Amino acid sequence: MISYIIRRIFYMIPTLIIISMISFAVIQLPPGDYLTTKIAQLQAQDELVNIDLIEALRAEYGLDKPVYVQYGKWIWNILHGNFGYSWEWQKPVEEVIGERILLTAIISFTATFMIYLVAIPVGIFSATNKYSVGDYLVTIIAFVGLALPNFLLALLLLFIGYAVFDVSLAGLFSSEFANAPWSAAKVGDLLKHLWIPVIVVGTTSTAGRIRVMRGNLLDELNKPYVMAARAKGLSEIKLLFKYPVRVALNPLISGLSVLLPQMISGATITAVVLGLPTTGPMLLGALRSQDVYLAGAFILLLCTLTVISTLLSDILLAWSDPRIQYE
Amino acid sequence: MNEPNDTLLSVERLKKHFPIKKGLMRRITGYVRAVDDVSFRIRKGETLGLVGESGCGKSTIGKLVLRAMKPTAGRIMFHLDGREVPVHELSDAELRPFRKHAQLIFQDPYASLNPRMTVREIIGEPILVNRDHDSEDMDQRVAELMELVGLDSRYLKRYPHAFSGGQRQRIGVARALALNPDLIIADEPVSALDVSIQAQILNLLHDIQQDLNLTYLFISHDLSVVEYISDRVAVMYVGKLVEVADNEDIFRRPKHPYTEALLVAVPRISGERKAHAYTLSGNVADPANPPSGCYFHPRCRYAKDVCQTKSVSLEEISPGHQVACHLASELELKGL
Amino acid sequence: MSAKPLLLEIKNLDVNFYLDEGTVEAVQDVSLDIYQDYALGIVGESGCGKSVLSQAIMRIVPRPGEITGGELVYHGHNSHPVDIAKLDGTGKAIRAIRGNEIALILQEPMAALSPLYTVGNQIRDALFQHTSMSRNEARDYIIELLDQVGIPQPETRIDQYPFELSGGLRQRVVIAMAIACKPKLLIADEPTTALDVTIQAQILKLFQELKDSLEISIIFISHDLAVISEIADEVAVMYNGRVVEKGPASKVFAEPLHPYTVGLLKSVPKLGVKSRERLTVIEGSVPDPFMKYKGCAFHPRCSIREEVCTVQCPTLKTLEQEREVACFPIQGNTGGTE
Amino acid sequence: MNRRFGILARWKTKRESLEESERYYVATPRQLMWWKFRKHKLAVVSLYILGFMYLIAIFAEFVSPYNPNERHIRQLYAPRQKIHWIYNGRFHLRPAVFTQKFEIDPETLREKYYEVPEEAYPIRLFARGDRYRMWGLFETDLHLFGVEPGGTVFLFGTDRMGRDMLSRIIAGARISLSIGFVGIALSFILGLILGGISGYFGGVADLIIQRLIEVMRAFPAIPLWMGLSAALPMTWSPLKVYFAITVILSLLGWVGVARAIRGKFLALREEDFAVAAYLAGASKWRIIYKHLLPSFMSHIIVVLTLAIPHMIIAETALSYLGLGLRPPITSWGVLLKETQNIQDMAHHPWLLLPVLFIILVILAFNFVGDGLRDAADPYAT
Repeated sequence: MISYIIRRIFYMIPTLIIISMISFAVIQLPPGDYLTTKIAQLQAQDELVNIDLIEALRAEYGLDKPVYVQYGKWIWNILHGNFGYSWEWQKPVEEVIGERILLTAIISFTATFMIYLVAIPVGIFSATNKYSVGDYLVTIIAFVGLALPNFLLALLLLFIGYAVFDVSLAGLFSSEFANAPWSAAKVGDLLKHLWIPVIVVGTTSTAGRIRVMRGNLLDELNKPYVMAARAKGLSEIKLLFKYPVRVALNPLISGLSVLLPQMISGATITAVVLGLPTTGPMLLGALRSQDVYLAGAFILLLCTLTVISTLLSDILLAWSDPRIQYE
Repeated sequence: MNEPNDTLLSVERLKKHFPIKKGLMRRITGYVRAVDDVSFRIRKGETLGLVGESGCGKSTIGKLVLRAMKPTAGRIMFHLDGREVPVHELSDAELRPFRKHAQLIFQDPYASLNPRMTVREIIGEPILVNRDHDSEDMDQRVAELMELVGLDSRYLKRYPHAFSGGQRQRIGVARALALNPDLIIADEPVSALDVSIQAQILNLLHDIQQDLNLTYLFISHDLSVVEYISDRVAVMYVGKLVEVADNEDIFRRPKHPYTEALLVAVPRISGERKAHAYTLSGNVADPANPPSGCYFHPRCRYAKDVCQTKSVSLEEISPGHQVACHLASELELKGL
Repeated sequence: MSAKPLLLEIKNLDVNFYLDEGTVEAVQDVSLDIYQDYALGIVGESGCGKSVLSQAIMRIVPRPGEITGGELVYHGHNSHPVDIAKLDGTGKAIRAIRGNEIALILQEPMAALSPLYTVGNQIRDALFQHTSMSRNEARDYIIELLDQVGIPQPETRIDQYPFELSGGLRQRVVIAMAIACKPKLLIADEPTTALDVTIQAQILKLFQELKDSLEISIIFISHDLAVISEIADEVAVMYNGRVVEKGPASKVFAEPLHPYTVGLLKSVPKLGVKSRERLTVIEGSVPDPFMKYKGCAFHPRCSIREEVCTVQCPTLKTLEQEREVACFPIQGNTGGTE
Repeated sequence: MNRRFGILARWKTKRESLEESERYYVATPRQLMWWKFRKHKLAVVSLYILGFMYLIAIFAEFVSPYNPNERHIRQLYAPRQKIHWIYNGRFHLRPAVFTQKFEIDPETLREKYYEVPEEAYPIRLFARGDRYRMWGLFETDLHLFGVEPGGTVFLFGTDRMGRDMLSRIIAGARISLSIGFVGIALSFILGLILGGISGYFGGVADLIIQRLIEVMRAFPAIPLWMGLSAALPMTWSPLKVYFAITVILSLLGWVGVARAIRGKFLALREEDFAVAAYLAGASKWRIIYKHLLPSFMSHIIVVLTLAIPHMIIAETALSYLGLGLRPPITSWGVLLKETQNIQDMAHHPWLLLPVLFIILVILAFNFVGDGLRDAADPYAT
């Protein structure tokens, strides 16, 4: 098991390197040297330009040097906890993004948890009651859920909330907590608002997982080992959970490594629609205003977050399926 | 080399080792010795039966002889009208003309026929790719082949899904015959078929051998079938041949304890209950990690100290009877 | 056979599969008696219904299969006979019999074991279900069981996963699982088909030993006539869902009556009876389960068929001492009685 | 049941005669697939719906009653005009729409539209309207339907600039539906090449491509799309942006295709029938195009069909965020983006109509994909 984990961690390294390159590309892609653009912009607006700061940054990021040197410097700084400077917020990047990354992670992980909490029992029900009215109902709902993209669902929920119930479903905090420091009350307030983004982010994937769980379980239910378990005299419920359900869960566990990136993606775009104080709107803003270090740091961190979650799901799978460790 | 001139195929010291890769860098940590130093010869027109248990390497030998895979070492010589073809070292381009001379009949009549091709395309493929006949001729030839294997040639345009297992196996036989090969390697050709269908295919193989003067390498785990069809038999255990002899000798006068054990193990319709005189204990050795000395010694009831330490090789103990056993001359083994 | 007490009577059993494509009559009008301490062999080719029959006895025929007629009268209970066919398929009554009184061994030893649990864990199920053994008692008992079925180092094997075992060992585990609760009847569905010949011999020997030591009845199902002849006291030959011939194993194999049995026996090459002559074959192919045959299902392949065979389906009739056959020409010649 | 009865069993029962069974015996794989697909009723219906939508997209200019960018300044935020069968005091076989006029609500200060039944305009087929160049080839003013000059026919209402929503949705269909296809085509080419190389040659190439696939799978797609799209210069022409966006979408889309192709390649290469062809002396090329490609093409089509809706969703999402297509291109995402905020939608709910079309198309693609998946391997049991 230990050697398996070490191997997986080792595999992460090239992934992280490619991710950092792509993130850096996002910084580099906008035409021109962004500092020059920024200065021109500021000067055009007759604002004061802190020439010293700009020169310091220019030196720090080696903007007059070739691309690979810039990349090296960027990575070097990040490895030392320096993610760069956000023009938009006039602060170092790491100060701006911490809480937002945390909230994104909370939404993504809660959604993932909810997906499994709903999809597994519903999938089991659907498979064991194949072609019943309930199964058809679940299937139809699942298909509609699959066809409904996150941001459209968010839009529809907002619309219904506003048009029918006249309430605003946007945001993660009530106004009194929005800028308040963290406290027990603020956490409680967060929990009250969390369910909308969680539903929005999770619906499509829940629908997908229901289909997967149903399909897996249907395959497993016909396997000889289920018949063997039945022949031992076990009750249907007992044998169902001990044998086919356990096996049918494995693809869902391994699917976690694809699901988590989807959740983080979904959370990003949903956040924009719902106006959540998470990475989404800030990333969008950073991209639009070409606040490149902020955007690059966001993309790098989001990708890293998914790589780590992938690692965790792989370890979870290895732990749940004895066959994997013996490979 | 001085070969008797009726030899069609001679295999010398053939080896196929599959590397076992492990760990981060996919380092090679060992080898599975699927085929390990195997030599045998097949005469024109005869059937050599190759028996052994699953994983012993018998199918690998078939694939090597056909060059479906490249041998690790050793020679495979094909004797054609006085010419010698070194099959083991042919390049891809040189292999194509050779393929006319040796063909394979597969075990699984379902997997071996492309479900998306008609019978005409399946049987005609070897003819087409070798430009053996022009296309007008081809229909004629395919129809001929179908009649030869006992299929109605009106079914030319049907797809494999229209046929039962036995009929599919006939299609496989017709495909193998399409290029008039000299050697046919039949890899468990009846073991996937129902009992009542096996006899049909065995009869077919028997008949076409007579009619077309074919040579067979017949690979099977089923001793009864091998006894029925073979002129000579080679017994294989963990990548090595342990005994090669005439049919009669192998079954009546086996010289290797493994052959004897196999014969005892075969259940027989005797009409009366046969008490098992003895059964071979333990499992087949792991070809990645074989025991020392004679690979069979841990399961051999005659084993002596020498068997644990000294490796064995195939030696001729009487004309045409080769055995790989230290004790071959001392043991009195029971045949059928 | 009447010397031994009856254990299970199968009376006119019918099992149908209702598929979208049509109804498959997998088992039709099958009647068999199983006695105590006795082995019945069932022979047949793929699709003849032999596996479905074994599942029907356990009441575990997978949907959309259903028992549509007949009785399965089990005499194993001390009190009075039960008709298993009438029990609730998932109820307590049948579950008290499954794995406890009647046990099943499936063909593919790997497929019959879940890959996710250790061997001991899977054997334990039946013990916890049917006995009041504690975890530790069960463990000791399972080690004993593994030893009994010839598994070396049972103390380590008990904690291994199925994929760590060889095919032969896995089949032994499956057998240990089946005999854990000392059943009265053991149904073995092709238990040696997936095994090599030397391992097959080991397992057959194990079955012999179990039968002698446990006084257990065995229904042994196989397509291999020779395997059946090694183990069975009585043999039933199935074709297209029906029993076409039944009798003491020695007599059926020495002197088969039904043309199908005759054909089967002639068509397999027999070790030691070598002749380079052509084998006698049964023409045609194994019947298609979806096909409805008018008359005897074997008549299209039969060499002795008569007019009546093409219109009417023969039933089993007793000919001589303990010999039964379902074939009009044979019944006609020897003047059998119902 | 046993696999030897697989396909035969499936067809056999319904056959009445010998000719009927012979029809099955000589049925090509494509026929078998179609027969099997036909059984999935929802998939067939969905296929017709998709066909219908694509037809509309192809003939967008003709089908839409107005030029999608034409502003009707006196009809801002006009609600849907209802179709009336009874007008001028009696029932007509030809339906009509009534002119809508508005007054300002004194409380909310919003326009309030009301119908004027006296001004009924019958809807005519093949009516004359705005001039346009069909596919840039010939100029015409023929539209599928319309009303006499003087009247308006806004079946889906108008937007804040008084543009006809129906015409805009139809124009958007052309972009949104085609971006899926173009994106998939690019993904497919990339996936086929990379997956094929990986599956057929193996070795180092396989190792590198496999790692690449794994890395790509671990990416959160949307932030990455956002990043790449944001880097597109604002100065690019709409057409350039359109292609750049498809390229960006397909950059991530190829991964699934490549995985599927590689997996199938590896499995099929070892299949007995491929080995048989090799032993018969068939060239590598012949084995690939005659044995391997036909066997996995149907599976690839399934993967592609199920990937198209993802492309459509991605385009819509990006455009909605303002990072994808931009006006004057009209796509469904752009339409939603132009609907400024939730209050806007609440007061003018017809602006949400593009959502219905997006969902309908995605649902239809999913059902078709599902049906194709069932039919993809007609030889399985």
